[in-house]
Amino acid sequence: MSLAPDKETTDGFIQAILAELATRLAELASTGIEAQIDLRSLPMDPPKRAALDAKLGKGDVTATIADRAGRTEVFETRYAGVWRLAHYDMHDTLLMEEIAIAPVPDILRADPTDMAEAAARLGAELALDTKKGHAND
Amino acid sequence: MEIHTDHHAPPPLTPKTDPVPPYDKQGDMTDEERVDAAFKGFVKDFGQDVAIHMEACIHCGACAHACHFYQTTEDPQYTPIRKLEPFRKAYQREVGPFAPLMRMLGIDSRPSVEELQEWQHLIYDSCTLCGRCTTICPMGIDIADLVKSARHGMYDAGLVPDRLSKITRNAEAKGSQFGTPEEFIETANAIAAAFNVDIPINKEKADILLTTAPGELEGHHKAFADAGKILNKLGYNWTMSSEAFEATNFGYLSGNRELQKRLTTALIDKAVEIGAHTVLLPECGHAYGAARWEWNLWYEKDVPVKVLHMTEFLDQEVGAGRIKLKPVGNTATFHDPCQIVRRGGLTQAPRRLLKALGIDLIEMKDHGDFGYCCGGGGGALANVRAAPLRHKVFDLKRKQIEDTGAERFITSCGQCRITFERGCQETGWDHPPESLMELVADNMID
Amino acid sequence: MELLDFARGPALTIAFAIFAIGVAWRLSSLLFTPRPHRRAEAREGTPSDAKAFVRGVFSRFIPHKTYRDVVFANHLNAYVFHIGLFIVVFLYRPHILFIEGFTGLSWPALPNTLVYGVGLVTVVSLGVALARRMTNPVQKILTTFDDYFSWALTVLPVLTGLLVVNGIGARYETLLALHILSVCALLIWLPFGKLMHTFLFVLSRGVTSVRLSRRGATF
Amino acid sequence: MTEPQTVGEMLARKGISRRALLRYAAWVTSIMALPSSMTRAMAQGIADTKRMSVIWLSCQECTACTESLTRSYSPTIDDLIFDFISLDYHEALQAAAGHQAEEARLKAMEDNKDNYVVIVDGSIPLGNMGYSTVAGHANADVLRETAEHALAVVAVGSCATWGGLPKADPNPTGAVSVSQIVRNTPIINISGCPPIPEAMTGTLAHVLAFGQIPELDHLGRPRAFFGNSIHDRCYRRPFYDKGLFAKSFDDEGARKGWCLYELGCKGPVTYNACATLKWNGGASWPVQTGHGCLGCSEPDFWDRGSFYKPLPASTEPLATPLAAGAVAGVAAGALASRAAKTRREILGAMSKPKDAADTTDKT
Repeated sequence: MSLAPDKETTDGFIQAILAELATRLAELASTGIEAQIDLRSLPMDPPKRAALDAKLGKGDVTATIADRAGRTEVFETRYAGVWRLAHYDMHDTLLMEEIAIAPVPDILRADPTDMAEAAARLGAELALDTKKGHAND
Repeated sequence: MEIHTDHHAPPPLTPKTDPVPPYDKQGDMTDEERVDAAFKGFVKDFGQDVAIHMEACIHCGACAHACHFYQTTEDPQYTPIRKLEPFRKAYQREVGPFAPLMRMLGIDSRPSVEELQEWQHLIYDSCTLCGRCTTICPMGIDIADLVKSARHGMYDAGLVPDRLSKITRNAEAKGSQFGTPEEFIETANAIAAAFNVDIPINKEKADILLTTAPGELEGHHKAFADAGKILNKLGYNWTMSSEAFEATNFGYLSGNRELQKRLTTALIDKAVEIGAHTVLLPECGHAYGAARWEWNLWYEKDVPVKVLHMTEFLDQEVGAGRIKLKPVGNTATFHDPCQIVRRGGLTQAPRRLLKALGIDLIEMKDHGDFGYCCGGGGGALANVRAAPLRHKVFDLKRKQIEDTGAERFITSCGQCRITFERGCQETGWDHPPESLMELVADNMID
Repeated sequence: MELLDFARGPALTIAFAIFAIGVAWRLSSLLFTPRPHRRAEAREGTPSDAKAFVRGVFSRFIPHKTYRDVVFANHLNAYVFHIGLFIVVFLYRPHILFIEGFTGLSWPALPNTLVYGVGLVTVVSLGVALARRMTNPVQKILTTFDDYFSWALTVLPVLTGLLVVNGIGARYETLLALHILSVCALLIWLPFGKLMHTFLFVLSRGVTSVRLSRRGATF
Repeated sequence: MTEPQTVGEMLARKGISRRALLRYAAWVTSIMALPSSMTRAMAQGIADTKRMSVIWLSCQECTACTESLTRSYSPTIDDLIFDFISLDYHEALQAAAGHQAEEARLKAMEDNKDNYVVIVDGSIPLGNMGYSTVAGHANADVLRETAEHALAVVAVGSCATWGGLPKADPNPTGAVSVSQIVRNTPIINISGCPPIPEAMTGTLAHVLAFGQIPELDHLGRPRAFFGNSIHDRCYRRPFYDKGLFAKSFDDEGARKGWCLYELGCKGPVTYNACATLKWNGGASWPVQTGHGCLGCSEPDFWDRGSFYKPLPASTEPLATPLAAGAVAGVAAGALASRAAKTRREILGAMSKPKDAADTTDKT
């Protein structure tokens, strides 16, 4: 099967995404407004995707989120504040990819609820340890 | 003997200054009777060709661009196919796609009497049956033939221009609009004597029955005499008949089918009676249309008679070497009579004759099958009411003739000649056409 | 039942039946109509009636040079939309599939995008024809309801077809249904109005050509 | 320990972080074509809501819709939905049986009045109520009763949405769709035979997160999944535009992956998300396997002529009306012209115009 798109379309398409990124990034820098681009819903074939990735490159930060329900790979691109995210389900099937324009992608930040739960858990664990310690005295 | 200059006796009854009535009426039928008669008259003609043509029009209007009446006036009412409007309505009611539905619902869409009266001007005054529109129609509709059919219903309804009607009645009464057999013999003998030609009349047996037109008896005497001169020269056994001398057919022009039949069968039957193999028609256009191409309407089977136009006859004789001609020299242009050329198929015959006469033919811009009508065909010449319009059309033709710069102007139809002569009178233009036959007669080598 | 199902099924069946009945009825009633009389014997050396008929049908495709100037623009435009209609109807892949569906006949198609272009040109050309009909005094005086109605029924399928392929105005299946229904309307009307010239031009040119050819005149 | 009140609490209890919920929300937002900026709102919405009570009614069905939803071959992120809802009644999935099961349904209706969701698969027979019953109750009656105080009814699969295969001509059971039974409760139609699992879960997640029905098309289907035709989103579309078509299933064009339009593909008139979501966890979809779309998500797709007849072809044989019409037309023409001839003869015989000459010629 041959569905090779012609070069110009590829270039035009990539150009459009990059232009959008530049606008959003400038907006982020000046106003702090974050944005996302859903790559799944953009019609991109593998060559186009590769071209986009090549252009964005890889920056300083790489992170992996792994939990019971799946996995998310995050890395910052060559452009600070521009992040690439790839979400996988628990069977490593790619669910979707997106570009986040943010100081830190939302998903990397610890959620207050999770933090509260963690604090509670930590407190409980400490209490338990103290109790154990006393018992050992 | 009185010799009229007006070839169509009697002279006009109404002076030219009288306002031209919008239409004429004959008879004392009620309006309803007229509509009914017209409708039935139309319906009688709804044969296959008519049916096909009534269905095929796409209303493109191209025909207007071929019609001299539209071209000179730019009045869209003269668009040829529109002249058939009442005829078309009758067709739609009788055989059109919705005819059964209309009859079922009792819708009477027949043309009204007002419409028929209005259309009289279009069917008679502004159509010369020249058939030029037929040659432009992308659907190939023979509009000229349909207008001729439409005249049948108009005649039956008594809605014919008076002048045309009177000539027709004259012809009905006497067998010729010229006059009685006795008057013919008197005039023929007078011309024969004047031109010193032997004109045999009423021979019991002859091979060729020569016929004539009132125009020759009344004005173009030389043409009448020259026909005899040529036949005598060729040594044929020929005759004219006091009962069948009239080639002109006003039944054909006015829409009187009965008269058309009577005039045509008179010629054919007389020829059969005297054992003639040929009816020779004079230089007359519609005579050719009526006798050569419509005689079959009245006969169940073929008759042992050929109908020849004078031009056709001369072409044959010259071609066979029986007539030898001395060269005339000169340049000339030729006016193609519609009924002989475009509608008669004799496009080359007159050209061959001109060549045999050594004449250098300069064609008009529009010539041959696409030449313009003189403006007087189809009964328009006899229809005094149509004169103003006719003169406009004449102008168009005149310009084309002048543009050739030819020394001579020749034609082969007496009716066309008279139209041009009238035009000359009217406009002071001094260029009347010569008769092709007379030219042949004048230049025969003994 | 949805509109498209109605269009693809009963509507087309009814339209085809009426079209066939209408055309066959109109043509056969013309062909069965007797000639009122015999023909005058032909001039010697003229072509046979059959030959004259065929020659007449083809000779009228091009106007005689005498008239070429006066009818040029009008004829050119007529040619544009007639050829355009022909291409759109018979050389567009889906239409060939449609015809193949009930005849089993198939032939090569033109690329779709080319046919879309032709469709657009056809609509414009029909628009020009209408504008001329509404402004030219000669055509105006000849125009009847049939002319406008036939025009509308001719332009509608092309227009709806263009809407279908471009997805303008409604959902695809609705547009397709309207497109098919507009074709049904065209087929139903065709035998009863001026559109019948699709078939009648053959007879009309033919009979006049025979009449004049027998006389030795040119048609 | 207290019972978890919200989905968020429940997830936390299970050790599933908010990050996982955020990932899920990002995915649902994406497949529902909502703006990416709504991801957080959706995650928050789901976390804050109580588990929703869901009653699943099966009528004349084949269980393929359930199969599609549960995708028994492997659990995925979609299984999360089962954490978000409380499936209080499902004949095929629930452990309870008999009276116990029916009581569970009535209890769920009682406890969650005006707040539960009813999912229906299968069509409802009206021809004879006995054709399909549960615990002695006709499907129609159970559906009416259950739907009356529901927040919404979700009709899944083409049987529940349009009447489905059971309704195919001649419809022996008098099958009808949910919308012909349920009158006063909002209905969401998720058609397909079976529907795409993501279309079902995505819709439920939307209802759960926002407490409202997503935007629907004119047939009551979520626009997010049924807004585009298969043809619009098909990867073979460029071949259609270029006029490159497979003419048979094994020709050169078929091997090259050309458009299947001429082989009867109903993609242009079929609205579904197959081309973008695909099937079996994104593995493939019908057109990708080399077979044209059957149009299974559209009403009465089985009654619309052969699956292999190209879309422009008529569904009825047109050669017959053409031929029959032509014969009838010729006969009519012959009769008409005969009648016309007779009429002309009658008219001709009657047509004796008065002789105009006799009355006016005074000259």
